[in-house]
Amino acid sequence: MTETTMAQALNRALRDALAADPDVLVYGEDVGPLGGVFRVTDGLAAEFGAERCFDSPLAEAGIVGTAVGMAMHGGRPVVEMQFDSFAYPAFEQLVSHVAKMRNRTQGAVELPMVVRIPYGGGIGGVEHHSDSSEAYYAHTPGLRVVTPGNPADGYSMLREAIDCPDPVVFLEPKRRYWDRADLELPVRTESMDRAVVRSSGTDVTLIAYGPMVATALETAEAAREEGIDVEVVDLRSLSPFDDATVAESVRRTGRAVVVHEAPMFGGYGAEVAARVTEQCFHYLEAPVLRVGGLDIPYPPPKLEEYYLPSVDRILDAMDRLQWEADWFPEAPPRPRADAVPLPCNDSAGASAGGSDRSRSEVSAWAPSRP
Amino acid sequence: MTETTMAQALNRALRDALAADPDVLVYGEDVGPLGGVFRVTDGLAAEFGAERCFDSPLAEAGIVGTAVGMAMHGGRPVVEMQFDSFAYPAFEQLVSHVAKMRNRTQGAVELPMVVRIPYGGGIGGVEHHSDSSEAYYAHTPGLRVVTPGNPADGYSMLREAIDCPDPVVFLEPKRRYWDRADLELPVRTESMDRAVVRSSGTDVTLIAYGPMVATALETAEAAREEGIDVEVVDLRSLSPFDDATVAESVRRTGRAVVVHEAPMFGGYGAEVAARVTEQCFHYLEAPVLRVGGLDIPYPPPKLEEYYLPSVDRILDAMDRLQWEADWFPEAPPRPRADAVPLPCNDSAGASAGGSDRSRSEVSAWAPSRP
Amino acid sequence: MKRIDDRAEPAPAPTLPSTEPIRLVDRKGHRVVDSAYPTPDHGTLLTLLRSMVIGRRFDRQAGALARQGRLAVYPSSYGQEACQIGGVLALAEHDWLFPTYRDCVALVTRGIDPVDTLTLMRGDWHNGYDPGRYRCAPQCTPLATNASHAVGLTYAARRKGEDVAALVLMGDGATSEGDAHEAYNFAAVWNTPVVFLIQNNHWAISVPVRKQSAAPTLAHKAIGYGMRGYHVDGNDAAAVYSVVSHALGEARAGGGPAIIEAQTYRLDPHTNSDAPQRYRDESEVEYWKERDPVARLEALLRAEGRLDDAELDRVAAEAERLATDLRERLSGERSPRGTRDAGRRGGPALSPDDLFTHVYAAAPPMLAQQRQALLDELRGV
Amino acid sequence: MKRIDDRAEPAPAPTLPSTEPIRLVDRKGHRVVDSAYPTPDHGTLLTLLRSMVIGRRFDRQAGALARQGRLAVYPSSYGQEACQIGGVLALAEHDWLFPTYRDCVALVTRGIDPVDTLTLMRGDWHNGYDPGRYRCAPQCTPLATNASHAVGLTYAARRKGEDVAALVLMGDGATSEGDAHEAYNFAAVWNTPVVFLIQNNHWAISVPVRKQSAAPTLAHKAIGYGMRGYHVDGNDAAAVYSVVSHALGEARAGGGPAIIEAQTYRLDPHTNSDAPQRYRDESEVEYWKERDPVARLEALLRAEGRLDDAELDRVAAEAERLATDLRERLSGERSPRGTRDAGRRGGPALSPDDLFTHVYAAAPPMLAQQRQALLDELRGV
Ligand SMILES: Cc1ncc(C[n+]2csc(CCOP(=O)(O)OP(=O)(O)O)c2C)c(N)n1
Ligand SMILES: Cc1ncc(C[n+]2csc(CCOP(=O)(O)OP(=O)(O)O)c2C)c(N)n1
Ligand SMILES: [Mg+2]
Ligand SMILES: [Mg+2]
Repeated sequence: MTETTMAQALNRALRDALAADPDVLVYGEDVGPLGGVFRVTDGLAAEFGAERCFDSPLAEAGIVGTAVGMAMHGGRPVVEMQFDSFAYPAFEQLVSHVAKMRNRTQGAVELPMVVRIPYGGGIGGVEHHSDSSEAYYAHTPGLRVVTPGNPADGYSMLREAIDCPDPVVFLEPKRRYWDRADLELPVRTESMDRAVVRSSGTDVTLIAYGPMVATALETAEAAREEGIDVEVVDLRSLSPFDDATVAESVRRTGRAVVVHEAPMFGGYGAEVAARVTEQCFHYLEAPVLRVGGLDIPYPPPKLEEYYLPSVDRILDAMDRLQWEADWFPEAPPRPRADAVPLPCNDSAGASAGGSDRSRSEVSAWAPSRP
Repeated sequence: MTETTMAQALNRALRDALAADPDVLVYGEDVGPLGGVFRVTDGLAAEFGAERCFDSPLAEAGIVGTAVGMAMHGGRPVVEMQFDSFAYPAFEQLVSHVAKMRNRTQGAVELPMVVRIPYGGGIGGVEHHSDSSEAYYAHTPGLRVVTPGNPADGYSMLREAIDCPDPVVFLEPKRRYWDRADLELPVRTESMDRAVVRSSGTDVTLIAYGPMVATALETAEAAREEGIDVEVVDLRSLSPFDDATVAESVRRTGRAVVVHEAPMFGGYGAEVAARVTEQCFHYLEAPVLRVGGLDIPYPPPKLEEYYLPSVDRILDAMDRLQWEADWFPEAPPRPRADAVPLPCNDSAGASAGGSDRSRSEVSAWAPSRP
Repeated sequence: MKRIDDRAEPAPAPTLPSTEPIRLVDRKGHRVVDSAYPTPDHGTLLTLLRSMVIGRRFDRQAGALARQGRLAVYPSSYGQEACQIGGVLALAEHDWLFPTYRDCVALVTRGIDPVDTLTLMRGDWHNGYDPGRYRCAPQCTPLATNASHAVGLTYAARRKGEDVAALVLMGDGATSEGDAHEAYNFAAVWNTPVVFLIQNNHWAISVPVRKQSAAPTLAHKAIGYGMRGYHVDGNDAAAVYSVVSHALGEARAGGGPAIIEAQTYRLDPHTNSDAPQRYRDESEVEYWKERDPVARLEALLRAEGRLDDAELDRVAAEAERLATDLRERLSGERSPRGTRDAGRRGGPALSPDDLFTHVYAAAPPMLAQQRQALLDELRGV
Repeated sequence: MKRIDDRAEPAPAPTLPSTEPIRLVDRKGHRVVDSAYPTPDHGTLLTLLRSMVIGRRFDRQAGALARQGRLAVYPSSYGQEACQIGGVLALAEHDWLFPTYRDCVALVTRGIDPVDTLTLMRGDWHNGYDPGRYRCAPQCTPLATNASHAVGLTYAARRKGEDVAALVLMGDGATSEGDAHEAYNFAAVWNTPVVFLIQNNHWAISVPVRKQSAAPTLAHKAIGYGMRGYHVDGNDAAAVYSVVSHALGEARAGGGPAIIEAQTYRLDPHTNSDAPQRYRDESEVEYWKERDPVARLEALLRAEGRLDDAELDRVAAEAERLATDLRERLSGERSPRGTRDAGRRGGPALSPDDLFTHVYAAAPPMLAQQRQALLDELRGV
């Protein structure tokens, strides 16, 4: 076991994918000799040559558009958008082509391509370098949107995304690039479609993804000291959504908080809250609460600490989950897990992802695609 | 009183705004001699000259970008995106500049500009002509996002949007362009920030906006025949959201359904459901349900009827609102309006928009800006 | 100052296109001598003519179907046959074509079943043919957005050692989009074999080309990317064929991509729901009708004794058969205006079930549920 | 074929820029005769030199502050002073400047308080000056996106009868973006007085300009929009000043916008967190240091007896005062890495309250609530 950062794990995933499949191509702005501004493509140009990993002209719509063409003809392009906000020029390509090509052609043309986007704040970046843009993509049918929360998932999910026959928006939590884990690579973790319970608990389900998973785990520790037993669910796949794992947890705990960095209004947390409520209404002791970024443009570095969800804010939200039986005198405690559930999607996966808590299952990655 | 379509009301609003304020400019693709593909700018070029209403080069980012520049220097540009999907090339300008300029400059530069976008389906349009893109904009702090549901609001809200010192994404429900109302113009309806109760009822609150308001009203009629008394709330402003009016209604009825055309997953309805639940949890007899478009790319004309929310689907959702007291035996009926409310935003407006049901208040529009 | 900048050597000393378009056959059907571009041989000219006669008949039929409400919309090719057909016939079978909504005649010329070329316009589905089989991308509606697809596709093909060039069709209006620029630039920098054929039909719906560009010609853009630019008479099928062939040949040989502006004219309204009287004068249409691409080639071939009435009748009969076949096969069509006259139900080619099948490779649980709910709803469950 | 198309008459017969850049002063400080563009008079040359000395000192100081962690980031102007200063000094007071993140020296030259030019880089706020007061847009980070703002602004000014031209600064890399294309095109079609000054510093972070464009020069793009293109030695402040002045004059007179490519070089890393050794050779930097824009103008003025040590000392002292002032006024700064070392708290220039004030003209209830919640949180309520 060696200490591996998420950036290193992602780098290794790209390297292994390039080695495993000659159709994989990595390109974008500064991904060649420089190795990307976050060094995620470090060394790839040198190892695989400028034909396999290269700098393109500086134009994001062109990068995604050419990737569409490559994927139409047997390529497996993995392109990098340098920062979240700089993927916006490619929005039309993503929404009007990448998401729709398979459907448009009744499956005749598939687009196995990955658009890597470092996203989120917390690194002291100036304007336009800290957006959390996941809600824009997750609302677009035809795109898969995934985001790893730790180095092992960084490796495994990126390899899975590259192998996936659908286009994947792969959101990398940039403030976690330097997070370390003891890790032997290659590693294969749970399917990228699956949410995973990162820390089990009985009192409240804390739902997080990407950059907020570590914050959620920290919160769980702090809450434990206050006597609250928090279950942390790492969503991993934002679209499609793993209803089974999440609903199972919330029915058990009866309370839920969802947390993300993006502005709260119209954010991804709204979807989580709405669907969890719909599926678990009669198990809920309190409304599903959301902790998100403020509903303002992402602030400058010196003020970002006021914007970002913190352990304290998540604990505060938990405090508002109506723990006192008499807090709301007319409302008797809700029925718990033995109650009749609302009609709900239990088909998200054969195995209940919720019960599988192994952080990562070390197994060699099959070099060829499934 | 004369019969006026929404397209005519919008046209008249543009005409009156151009007449009232020499800084107002109308431009975009085909808005000049043709009068726009929906004829919303009909006659404006002839009346105000090619300096005030004109065709620009065919480039949406350029259209919105030049509008930013005009607004920076005293102009009040009103630009048209020809269809919803064709606004995507302008996404970066909208998110990274239009939404942020005032904040970036601490108020030194304001952008009084309107981006008109015909949106939604139901007109038999081929690919890319029927997207409901409101969730993308509503999640972007700094943008105002409004959408009229009837001709009177078409007129009044567009004039208000043009007068507004903030940039406004003005979403026009294109399938309602030809809807008629008996109307004397100019007309001033409720403030565009305010939601309005279009039809009062006691059993369930049906929350809709834009193209779905008429469908919601139809549903209310149909439900009444089945003995369900539906209150229809027309949101009008998607961002900011009028919490006061909506929460007041839902607390009264104890049930809510939100409906829109956009794909349901991550859609605007999620925000509505999440915040209504948060604010009205203990008043709710059932979870807030959503009726939306399917989570697929917008279908071709011959299949769109299967995609679009219909009166039947909304009635079906209402049926699932757990009307039978014994449907869920362990769960006793929730406390009603006399119960202690969750901490909730009651400050959305001084007057409870909910009590104001006048469809439109006929009053001359002051020609100069407030 | 020595340029330290080692920019890729620009393709053969770029010269500016002439403002007079390249022309091989004038509007009276006389040959024009141009030493740079050979006039195609008679066999090729006959093929061009035959394809144009068939293409025009197809287009007229599609227009009629649109007026009858059997198509959701139809953007006409009338007047632009030389561009579309001259361009498509210059392609090799293994090359790729990237058409727009405007280019149904190009699709027919590419060999796609006419009924399938109209799937998008019928409102049955977004695309009606297998792109891989015909090496023809789906018709593209968001302007200029498929141009970069062509660049990526030819890049991927070259990596596999395949000799694949691509022809991108685009309108004059589309050149204003940022996507056009990015595609031109990627093609030039990557030196991929793509020819961008701009059908300058003088209008982008109601907007005249002078409101799109102040350039001497649209082909003048080429030099700004370091590629070759050609300005051609787009109503001269021989010239379009010859110049596109030449450009494709250069591109294949590593000479880089090219922009070709073809001067042509849309004789019909933009689509069946357009109102051209609002923005253009009928005299302009008359002017261009005198420059008809079909009549011109017919005149030449007749004058040179390569075409007689009998042959023309044969071609016309073939075109008529295609039109009849199209009409008959679409006669069972219901109106595509699904929602607005939902009363007029009829069977669409695809079932509602198909809405869910190809959103992803495998439908995720949420979609499987929505499919089930819809099927239940339709069965009245 | 008569062109029915009545495209706007292109600006004075567009000719191609030469691949040799326009130069008025060579790297040894000798005058080069160019009949088309006058060399500025000695007074102007002295002003250019003074501004460059001050600009460079400012830039060196800002770089030092960045290395000390007092700025969140600093993109250096070192080596590009002639472009930024030659361009800005050619503007009239009522004209507008549209700078990028790269152009802090341009801002200082425009008369903005050096501390305020660094607000963005300090991480205090997104912009630190009143754009209207200095007629200087906020520094733009999303590449090429402010170019269309300049077009719209000058359009609006013309409608009001104001004589306002604009200078847009952009990098070589930015020219690849669709936004650059759209802005060039809108400017040309609308004939607005905008000059696009491309500082070709040969790198876009790690990407050399040959990977951005295969064009002979970036100025060759101009003709594709029907505008004038100029290719200038960007390390020759006299040439930049003269050509930008000329282009602005033409543009104001209705001659249309222009693209100017200025050949220069970024001597420093892209920003303080860049690693140039990964992508470029130190010898390239040396090559360009020999073409230093400041030394060149100093040599000329000395040789022509217009500059002596005393004057240079005075300018250097002024520059030093500016640097000292900047250093001192920023000495109270805490590290801008707010989150990563949140322990090191210090007072930001703005309070958290300010986060909510200017999102909209008036804070909607939801934001007012969030502001209150944050203030409560900070007061420990
Ligand atoms: C990105 C985008 N914006 C707007 C439209 C709407 N639209 C459809 S066709 C058209 C005009 C296109 O003109 P041109 O490129 O000259 O092609 P033509 O129709 O003349 O063949 C417009 C504006 C679109 N399809 N895509
Ligand atoms: C739209 C967009 N994409 C990517 C970036 C990230 N980025 C910042 S600077 C830069 C290089 C810009 O190069 P150039 O235009 O030559 O300007 P220079 O930095 O050399 O002055 C990149 C890719 C950005 N700021 N905006
Ligand atoms: Mg056209
Ligand atoms: Mg550069």
